[in-house]
Amino acid sequence: MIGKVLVANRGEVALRVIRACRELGIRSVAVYSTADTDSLHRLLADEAVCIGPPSPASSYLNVPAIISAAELTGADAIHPGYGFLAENARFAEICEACNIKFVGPSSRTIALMGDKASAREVAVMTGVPITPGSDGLCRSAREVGRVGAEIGYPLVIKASAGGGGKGMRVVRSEDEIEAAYTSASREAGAAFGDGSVYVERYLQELRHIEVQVLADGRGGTATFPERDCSIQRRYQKLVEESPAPGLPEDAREGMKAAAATLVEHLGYEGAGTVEFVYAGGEFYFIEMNTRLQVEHPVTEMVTGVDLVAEQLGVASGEGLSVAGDAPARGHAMEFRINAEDPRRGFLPQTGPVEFYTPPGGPGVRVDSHLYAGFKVAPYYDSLLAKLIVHAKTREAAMRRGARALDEFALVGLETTQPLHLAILEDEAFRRGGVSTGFLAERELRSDGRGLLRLVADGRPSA
Amino acid sequence: MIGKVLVANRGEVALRVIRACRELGIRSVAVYSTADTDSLHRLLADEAVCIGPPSPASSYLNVPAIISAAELTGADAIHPGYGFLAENARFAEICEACNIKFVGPSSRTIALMGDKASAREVAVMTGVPITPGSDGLCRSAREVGRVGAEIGYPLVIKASAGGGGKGMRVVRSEDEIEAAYTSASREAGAAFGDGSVYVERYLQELRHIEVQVLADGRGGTATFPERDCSIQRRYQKLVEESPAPGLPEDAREGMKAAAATLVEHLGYEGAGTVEFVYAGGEFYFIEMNTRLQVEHPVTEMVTGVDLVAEQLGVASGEGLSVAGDAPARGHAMEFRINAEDPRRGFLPQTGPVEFYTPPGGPGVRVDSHLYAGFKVAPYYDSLLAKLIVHAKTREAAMRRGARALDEFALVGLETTQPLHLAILEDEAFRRGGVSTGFLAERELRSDGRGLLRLVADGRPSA
Amino acid sequence: MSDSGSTREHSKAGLPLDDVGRLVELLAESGVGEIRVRQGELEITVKAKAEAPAEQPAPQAAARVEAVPEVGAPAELPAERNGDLHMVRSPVVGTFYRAPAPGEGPYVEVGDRVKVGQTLCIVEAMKLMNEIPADSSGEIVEILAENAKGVEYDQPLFNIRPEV
Amino acid sequence: MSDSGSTREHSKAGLPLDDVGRLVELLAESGVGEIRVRQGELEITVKAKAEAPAEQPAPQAAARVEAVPEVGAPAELPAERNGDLHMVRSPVVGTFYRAPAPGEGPYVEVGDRVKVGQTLCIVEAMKLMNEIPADSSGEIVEILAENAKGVEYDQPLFNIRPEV
Repeated sequence: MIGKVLVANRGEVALRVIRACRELGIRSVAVYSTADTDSLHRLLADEAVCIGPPSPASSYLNVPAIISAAELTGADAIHPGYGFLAENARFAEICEACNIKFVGPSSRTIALMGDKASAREVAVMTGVPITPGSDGLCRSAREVGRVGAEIGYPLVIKASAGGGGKGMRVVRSEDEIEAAYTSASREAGAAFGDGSVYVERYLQELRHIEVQVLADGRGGTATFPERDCSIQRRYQKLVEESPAPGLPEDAREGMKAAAATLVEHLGYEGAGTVEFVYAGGEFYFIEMNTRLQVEHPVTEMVTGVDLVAEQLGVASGEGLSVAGDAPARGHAMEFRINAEDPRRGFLPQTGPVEFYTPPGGPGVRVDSHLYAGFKVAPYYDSLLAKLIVHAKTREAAMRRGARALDEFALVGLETTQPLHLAILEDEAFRRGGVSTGFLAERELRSDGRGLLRLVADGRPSA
Repeated sequence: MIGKVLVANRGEVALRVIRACRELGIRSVAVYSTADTDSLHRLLADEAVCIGPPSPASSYLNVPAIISAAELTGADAIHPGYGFLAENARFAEICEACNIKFVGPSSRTIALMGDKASAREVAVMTGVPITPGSDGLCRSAREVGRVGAEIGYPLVIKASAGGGGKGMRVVRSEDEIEAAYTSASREAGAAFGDGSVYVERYLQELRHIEVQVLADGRGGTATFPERDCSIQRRYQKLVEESPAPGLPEDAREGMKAAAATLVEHLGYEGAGTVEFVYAGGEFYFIEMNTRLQVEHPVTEMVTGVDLVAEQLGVASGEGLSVAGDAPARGHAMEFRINAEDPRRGFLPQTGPVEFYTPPGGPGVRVDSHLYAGFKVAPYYDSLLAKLIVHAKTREAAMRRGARALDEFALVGLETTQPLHLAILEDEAFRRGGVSTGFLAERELRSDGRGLLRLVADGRPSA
Repeated sequence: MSDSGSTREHSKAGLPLDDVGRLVELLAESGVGEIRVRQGELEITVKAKAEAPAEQPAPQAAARVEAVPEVGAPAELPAERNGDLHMVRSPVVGTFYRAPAPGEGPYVEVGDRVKVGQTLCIVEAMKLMNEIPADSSGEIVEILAENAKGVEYDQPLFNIRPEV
Repeated sequence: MSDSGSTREHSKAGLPLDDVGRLVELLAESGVGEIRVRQGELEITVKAKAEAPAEQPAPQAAARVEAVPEVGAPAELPAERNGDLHMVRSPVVGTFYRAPAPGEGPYVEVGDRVKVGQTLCIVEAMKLMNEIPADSSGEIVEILAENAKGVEYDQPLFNIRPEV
């Protein structure tokens, strides 16, 4: 049994883990940078260690400092949260070497699934459908051309080590290959220190659907109702919901079965998410996130399962309290409140929170590290709060979401709050099942009364 | 269908109803006293009407002002919340006369069940067990003596129009009757304008158990998992939970069946609660509250049913979305955060809230009208916030409750928050099933580190 | 929670009143705004009188709050604006009528001189006609509510320039 | 809750009123808005009269927040208190050792004169022995961390009175 967990993260996810520890009777250790001296994760943990200056490289990514903090405080496990070191196989390996339990899968599994090409190979091996494309890496523009001749255009070149759209290029015909290959490879090299790329069919009108899994590493596996994360801006998720609206039952079941197959093949341990694209009635594996995700509360609200408690249970060797296919009760939706100004090109906002009163009442959950007076620093990501709502139906969840967004009082910084209200007013979103192009296909306009609305810019909405 | 609801209340319950209206697409009208100009219920409602000066008699109990406000704004229904006019049969009657839908049962039912003696008669008629006692009112000390001779001592004299312990006297032997009868009757007369009293066997080591019901007035009825509200101070509930811990299945089922029988006999409409005492393995009807209760979120969290939405659905003639016996999922617990200082005899606290950050994370709900800067006025009741937690088991709910109370930041006023933390540390409470004497049998002591704990004062705890 | 540590420590060692006194002196002499000392369980805070209570920003529940339509906005019509004027406010919620009955002339017009007790208007509530009397003699300089429209409790109805 | 360093024990005696007085002076002279000193269990706050928007009180999540034990409290030990002293802080998280090896004498003692670049101590992190050099020449007047105990990033280790 784990007695003390060091939380190698900050912000709302650090709080999330600290809350779970407290509820399980596990002691928690916060680590913090000098910029986070007044952060709630530092204040609410049982112990706290300053690990470096504000820069993430010197603090939340500073492996020696974090390991030292764990050793000094006698922590027997480290929970990495998401981001920072959560999918860093080397960090997991160091934890293993130092006899500190890394809350997550083995470093081997992280490394295997962190590389897109090897993850695709695992999918192929286990019969999980992948997007038609190159068989592994493409090492030249000529190889890209060969794949194009085989599966047709448009294609997309993607960075093997990538994510967030970096090192990604759409190729609409053969004569675009040379330029696209060169720039994608260069960008990937610059962003990830690895210029390897691969090629896939470019799918249009696609939806991002993912399946949360839990596994105890001893054959026990649980899958959860799929989440739809198609509302994205520049590959950053903004709204997530579960179940995915309007998905055919066979696609739903197919994805969950594929996720379970992958997890069993990997001998997976802990929480993970298998991500798919869904287009033209088919689903294809894209990648697996070998960690807790930002949007995990959507699944928690729709199933009643505490995923972080389960993670800690597995890491403690106590196994899972759930198994098989967890049923969805009603509908849940998450809205990410980011410190970005939607009226000015999503310009990041920093500075003090002047007034903060999160919404309450039935079916509302807020995960946030904010309080009035907290200063949003420029060093870290822009997520301020997650608002998650739960109701019997998707329609009721949307109304609850609008109600809660409406009463969410956060003064001092511009946030994505008015964008979410605009999304909830959009007819296509309300019908459900929009594609990942949803936001790109629309413009944000002021309605003249201080509110925003979305206007489709000519192109038909999904 | 109701289009606009006037909410004849203030504080958290007014917000609760306004939130439900917004989620159902019903317009809401707040009424407020001049002391509540900056209240959230005024700010969050679609419309707001000032109805009088701070004194409740001139504002929230001011029937002509409230009816006028409903007429001026074109409200077609009035939701009374709890307290104030919620169980005022005359007010319901005036609403009926003015063709404004009163969200609740008929004025006839309110009057019938609002009188304790006639409510007992209804219970007897429908075969619902009542505490052995007088057959209706006792009009003299001699009549009390006759009952004593029949059912034995100790007895308790209660005010027929009563509640909150007013006009209540325990009689341990025959020679105490005269004095007790006189003072109970006098106190009842002063408090309720009605000196009528009745007599019951005085039960010891009793638990307060109640059953939430919903009925559509057309024969459709739903009953919910019982709530245990035994943690009380001077007859004011402080902690409520559902299901009641350690209750035998037959008692549980018996109370729900009794509640359903009563409701069906009454042709009841709307939400209501049938209250029982449970002592010595038996349960006895005490009274029925013909309104929404403070602790209704406990039931909402443990069943997923939105009771206020159901109330509004019934009032709209749309009926119920649930029927029969709703199952409990996990365990829920409510903690009332009152503006009372537990370190100084629960002295009421008034003044501005200086800092306010309610807890978040999984399984936590907060219903509150507070925000930083809100001034707690001396005119109204002391309830500031309700913290409701939900988890898979009672043990997990208690840990979650402690976690959430711990991070509940409310600065500027002393509250019952540290009392709740002390209750959660108490061994007898943790075992579950304590009696209503729980708090009276204990003393609050400081543990020397700024926290409180409960110490049983000699007497054995339940 | 913040507790006033000094009073709670009372029983243990007696209040360190000398210390507090010196802190107060220090505060008064120095003209600083606040001194707080906490030591272990003990914390002493000494603040100067706040010159103007710091305003909390009003709760801003998104844009909706600003959009609340109201029958009237009694509290927001400041008396200060009216200089020497006397404001007559509605004592009840109801409908404001300037005349005793439909078709009849109004009780008062702007410019009229009125005496204490003279009826200025009717506010109808629940079929009851409440005659609202002038509580100051003087000249009607402004009629602030609209005929046949709803008024809230405390809503301004008339401005009177009192006789001097 | 438990305290974890000798610095916490600093003050069981009387209130450090001289310190407070000096802070008040400092505040008045300097014209800064607030000075707060917390050292282990001791905390002193001196604020100027608020002119600008009032500070929000810090979040106080029940009693637990106050009970957070820490390896040290780096950010709150302000350099100001030390007047002309120069503070050497830990550049890494690790274990503080005053001597090069067990059984050997410490690198420095209070009263020693040190030169820039001279090793003052070792902070061990992940089996790496980080020698911490003096970044100011002068006299060691205080050793602020305890031998063989953990230190945080930025935690004060030594006070040096620089040579003039």
